[in-house]
Amino acid sequence: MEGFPIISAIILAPLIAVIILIFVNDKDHGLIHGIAVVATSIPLALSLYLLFAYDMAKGGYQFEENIPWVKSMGINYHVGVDGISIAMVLLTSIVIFTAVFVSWKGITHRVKEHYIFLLLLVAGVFGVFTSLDLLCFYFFYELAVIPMYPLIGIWGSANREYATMKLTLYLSLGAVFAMLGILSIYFVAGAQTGHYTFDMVQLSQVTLARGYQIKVFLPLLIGFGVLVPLAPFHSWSPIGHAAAPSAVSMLHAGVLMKIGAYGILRVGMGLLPEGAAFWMPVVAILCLINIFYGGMVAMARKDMKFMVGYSSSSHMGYVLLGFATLNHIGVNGAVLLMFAHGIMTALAFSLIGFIYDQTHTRMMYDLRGLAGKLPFVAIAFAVMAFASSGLPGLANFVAEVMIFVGAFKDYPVQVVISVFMIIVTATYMLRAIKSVFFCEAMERWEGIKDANGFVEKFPFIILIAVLFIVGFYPSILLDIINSGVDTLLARIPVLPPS
Amino acid sequence: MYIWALLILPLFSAVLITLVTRRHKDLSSYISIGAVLACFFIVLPIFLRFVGAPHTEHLEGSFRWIGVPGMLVEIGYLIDPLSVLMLFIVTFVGTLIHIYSRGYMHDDPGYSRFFACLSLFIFSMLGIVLANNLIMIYIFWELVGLSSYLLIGFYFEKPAASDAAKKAFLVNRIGDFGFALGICVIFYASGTFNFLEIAHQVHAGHLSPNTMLLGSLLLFCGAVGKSAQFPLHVWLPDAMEGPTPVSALIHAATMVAAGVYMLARISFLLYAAPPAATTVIAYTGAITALGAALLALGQSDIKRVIAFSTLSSLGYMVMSVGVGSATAGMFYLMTHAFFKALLFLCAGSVIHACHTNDIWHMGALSPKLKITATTFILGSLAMMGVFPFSGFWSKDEILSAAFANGDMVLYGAGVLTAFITGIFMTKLILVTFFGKKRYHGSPHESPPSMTIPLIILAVFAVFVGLVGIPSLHPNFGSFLGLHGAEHGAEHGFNMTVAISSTIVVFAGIIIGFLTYYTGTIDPDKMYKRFRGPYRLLENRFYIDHFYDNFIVAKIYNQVARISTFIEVNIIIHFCINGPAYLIRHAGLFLRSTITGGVQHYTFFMVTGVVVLIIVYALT
Amino acid sequence: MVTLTHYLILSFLLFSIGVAGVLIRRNIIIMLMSMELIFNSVNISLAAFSYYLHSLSGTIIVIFNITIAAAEVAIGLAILVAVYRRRKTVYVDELNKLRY
Amino acid sequence: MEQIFFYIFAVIAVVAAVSVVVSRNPVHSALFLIVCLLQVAAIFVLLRAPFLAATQVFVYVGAVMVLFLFTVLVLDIGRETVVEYMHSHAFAAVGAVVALFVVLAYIASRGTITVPQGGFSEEVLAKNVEVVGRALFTKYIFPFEVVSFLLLIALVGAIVLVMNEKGSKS
Repeated sequence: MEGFPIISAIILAPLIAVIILIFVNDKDHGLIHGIAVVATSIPLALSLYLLFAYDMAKGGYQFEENIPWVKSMGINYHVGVDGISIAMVLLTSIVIFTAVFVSWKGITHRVKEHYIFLLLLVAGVFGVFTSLDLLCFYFFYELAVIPMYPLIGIWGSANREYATMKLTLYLSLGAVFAMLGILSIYFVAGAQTGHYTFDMVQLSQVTLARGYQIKVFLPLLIGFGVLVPLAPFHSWSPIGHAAAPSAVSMLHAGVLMKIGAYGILRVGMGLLPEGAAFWMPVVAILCLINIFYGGMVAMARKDMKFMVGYSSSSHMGYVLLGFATLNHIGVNGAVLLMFAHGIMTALAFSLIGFIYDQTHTRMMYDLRGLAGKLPFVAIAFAVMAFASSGLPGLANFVAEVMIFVGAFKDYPVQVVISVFMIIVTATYMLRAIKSVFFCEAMERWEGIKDANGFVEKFPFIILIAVLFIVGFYPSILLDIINSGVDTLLARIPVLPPS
Repeated sequence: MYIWALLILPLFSAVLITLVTRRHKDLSSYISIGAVLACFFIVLPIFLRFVGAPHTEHLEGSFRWIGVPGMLVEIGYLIDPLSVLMLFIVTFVGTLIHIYSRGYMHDDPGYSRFFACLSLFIFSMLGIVLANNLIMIYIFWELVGLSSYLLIGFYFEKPAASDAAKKAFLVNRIGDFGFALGICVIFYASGTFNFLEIAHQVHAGHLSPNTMLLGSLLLFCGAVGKSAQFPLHVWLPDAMEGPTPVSALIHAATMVAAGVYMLARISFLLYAAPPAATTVIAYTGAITALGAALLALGQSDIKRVIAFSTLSSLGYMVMSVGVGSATAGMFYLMTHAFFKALLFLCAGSVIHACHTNDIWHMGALSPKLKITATTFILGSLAMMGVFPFSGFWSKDEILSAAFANGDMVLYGAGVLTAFITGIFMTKLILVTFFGKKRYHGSPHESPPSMTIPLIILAVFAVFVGLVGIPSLHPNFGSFLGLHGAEHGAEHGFNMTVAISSTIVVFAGIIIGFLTYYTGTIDPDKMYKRFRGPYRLLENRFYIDHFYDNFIVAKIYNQVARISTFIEVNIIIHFCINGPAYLIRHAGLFLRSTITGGVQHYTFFMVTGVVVLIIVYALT
Repeated sequence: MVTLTHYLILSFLLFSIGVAGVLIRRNIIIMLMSMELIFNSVNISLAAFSYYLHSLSGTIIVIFNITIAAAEVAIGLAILVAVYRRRKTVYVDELNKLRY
Repeated sequence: MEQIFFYIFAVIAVVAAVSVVVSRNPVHSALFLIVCLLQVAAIFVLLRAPFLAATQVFVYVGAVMVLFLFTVLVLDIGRETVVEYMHSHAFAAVGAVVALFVVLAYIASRGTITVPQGGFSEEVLAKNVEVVGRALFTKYIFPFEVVSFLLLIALVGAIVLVMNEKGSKS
């Protein structure tokens, strides 16, 4: 594979599929699904290859490709991966691969257009996670955000116009803030060195003044924080999840939210280490709102998608808490949680989507006793619920424990509340299991069918398997993540004793 | 290496049953029984080796599970007398209960699922026992919680069962909340999770007293949850919704004892911490022991009575750790595992025969269920602590320790508990097996697969106490070789304590006999006279009531509702849709200027031109 | 002596009358006529400047202006006829399809 | 002498212009407009631009006004009532217009010429047609061509606009 542009292949595979899809007869659903499966399995295979081919001993960015784009402005098509990106690329490829299978039965009209937008979105996400150039990063970021609008607006469910409008406005707002920060870094760093460039690798070698770093970190934090979603900019997310079709919810909660966290990590902490050190205690306080308040709202929600949506915002609070520690334990845990939560929440939305397709309701109190009818789905749902509530053996546990252990030194109060919120998570998850699957079955659900056949079971099996594999043997990801976190943290000054 | 098989076999069995042999009931049960039996035979030689030479060096092995700079988590095993003893109990009782379950569950549609869960439980329980570090014990701690959840909710169609399962899991989670924080505290102070390394640091005096106090109390929270101590005891009685073998194995013999095991495991920390730690532990145990014994009086469900007696026993064990004798606690744990498993299995056999749990619908069963009745009575005597049954020796050690500790409140609570235990166990025996016939149908003795485990357990329940006779050497205490607290370290057999406890037990038995057999004391009259206290007992001191209606309904749900209110009304409607509304209406207002009339626009244009010219002319 | 100012005032006067016509009349034809008035007032100014400044540019622009005015009237009246066919009105305030 | 002519032309032009705006009958308006445009042509003569005056008469009075009259007659628009023919807010409009005129006149009366005089003195301008023709076909040839092209487009456009659409004629 020497010399083969792996990363470009990952980004281009969905894009090429989009072009092919444009010329395909829109009645031929089999062919369309087939193309989508192929287009998403290529990145999956390649990202697995990256996972094993990445040289951890060497560390840093590998598999780099650097092609000048706009020379006069210092814009390059510069892609490459380190440990953190590999984890994220892998997450994306797993989620999209399963999302295609979920859409197989779930999407019945305008199938072709659905896949075109979905694959565009994914190409953007891959681009974000691999870009080493700020402008490229921004470009792919927008590419990932914009297709959301038609995806939710056309294939969404209740209240979709409102949801998609809100989501797009919010994300664009976030993008504006991020762009402000990015441009500011470009100009200030350029003025300092006399060499204007958007290249992150080169920018990360520039030492910017501390006061400046502190100032510019804020717009970046807000910009990417909107996407995370950092409270109080979170309200687009649950409603967006709720209105989106399953596959989009999966990508949205599983991957898109991670882009925000990744941006804080890569751009914020990578380029503005001192700014990060200054702001992280504030983040640690804000994330508390996420954790506590998101969890509590999830507790009171009766619509399962809303429940999982708010729970996501609660979990992303843990991720931010992990970032805020700025030590190896916490940040590694946070990145692992990004991965684990992505898989878990993708599973959650695919399952809720499946149940919704069968029963046409997502209200947990309208459902009862489905375990007898849908044993497979019930087990998968239970796995998801336990993963979400941090049960050992599943991926989330490791990540959460690491975050708590890592954060305990600097933020004991946050840890106490976070650990408490694990109980709350367990409460609403178990309540959902109980009210949806347990007790006597209702007569209304006489005719519903369990997931059967390869296509229906396959996505659930993959996601569950990943949760278990990472849960049992987290080092498979942690070692590689750690190699990325190492370089990142090396530049961050030690927190002043608080 | 073969130690790892202890974890791999049951896990493999659980996975295999779930994925492959789900549809083949018998095969599933054989796989599960085979796995636990194999574990037993792996444990047995190690156990015997340690019995033969108690001071053999402990074995430790581990591999790196998570390693990032600053934090190393291992999966490992620590084989020392303490864990060997626990391994023996778990695998031995586990094997018997697996065999028993084959009979008890024989026509249940979820047969394979049951055995898969049992295997999962054995896996997790052995993980707790083997664990050589705090994270690992926490992992398996949670996993036993999971298997307990799955097994309590085994009859998931029953709302009561699914509620009980949820309750058990969540209440345990509250305990684990403290446990997890305790782990963080200990790691923060010592930089390691490994027990031996922590012990080393504790002995070297690297941990400050306050850290140790905080750490021990937080870790104790875990035990409070898992071992169902006051105030988190509420889940255990409800857990009886699960199948009876589960109650015997998980909610009596092994899992609930894991809290005590964990306390024994970290006893080096507890006894090095300031005495406040052990005082809190001792009083928690005493309150639980006494309170649960009282509650047992008010119950009429056979499994509930035994469940409350389990609570009471657990309180005993915890109190024992608290008064400075983890050894006595472990000893009681061992004897308790046998006689309580026995009692539950007998209860299961009775329920199997009568298809009811209510003792007032039984009575005079002893001629029909000879083996069950006999073993039940033996178990009860052991439980009450009648000389020379096993319970006598173990209870005596605890009382001696409490006596030696010097806190007479604790000692008094222990003795009082023994007295009440005498009453309600006598009641249970008499009402269930003797007296008037109140059952329906024709109950008959259970199949051999159920009775043989009963007999084996009965033998152990009767005789296993003998290993703890203090004058023997080596005896149980020296085998275990735990360091006790300084003040309670050396306490031999105390004749005063032994005699006084025997007297109160017999007093209890006599009162029970008079009340429920001869009728000298009329229970109905007693009931009428002490209606208030009795109501209190029936409603379990209103603790569940308080939790459900105050903590959950008032505080927890209200916080959730208020958060949602804030979310929906303040954040979404006001902060987010508010500006949107303003902009929209500003737009609507400005839109009214777009009349579509060309002349309006021209008029504005001309006016604008005039203004511009004036501005130009003025400057 | 007739000065530039005289011509300019005349030009402005005609311009204002033209604007007034555009503003107050409802009939599109009259509005178009008023616009012709405006054109002419501008032409007067240009010619006057040309004369008083001894420059040819004004005159040239007037020529172009007249040409363009012719084109404008042709198109304007054509639109008017087309609109009238469809809407049967020449009153501008009834042609308010572009209203909000 | 010139002053007298100027005032005569100017007064007639203004009166005719006002009549264009206020008469109710579009035909009258068109006729008044012709009067007004003729006066403008006369003023061009006063400004020593006979060529302009000629063009004005040919193009405006000859072509444009005929177009107007045709349209008015084709559309058959009769006399309008007072209520119909003016807007309800005519007062405001007139006010704005008066204000416009006042400020413009103020500026014009205060203004002084500061730019240098060009080379086309009165004597040169007397040979108006020749000078203008020379300039148009040399220096201004490009705009000239553009304008002619524009005129062509306008011609085609006008025809297209008034042509009946195929489907809609019924």
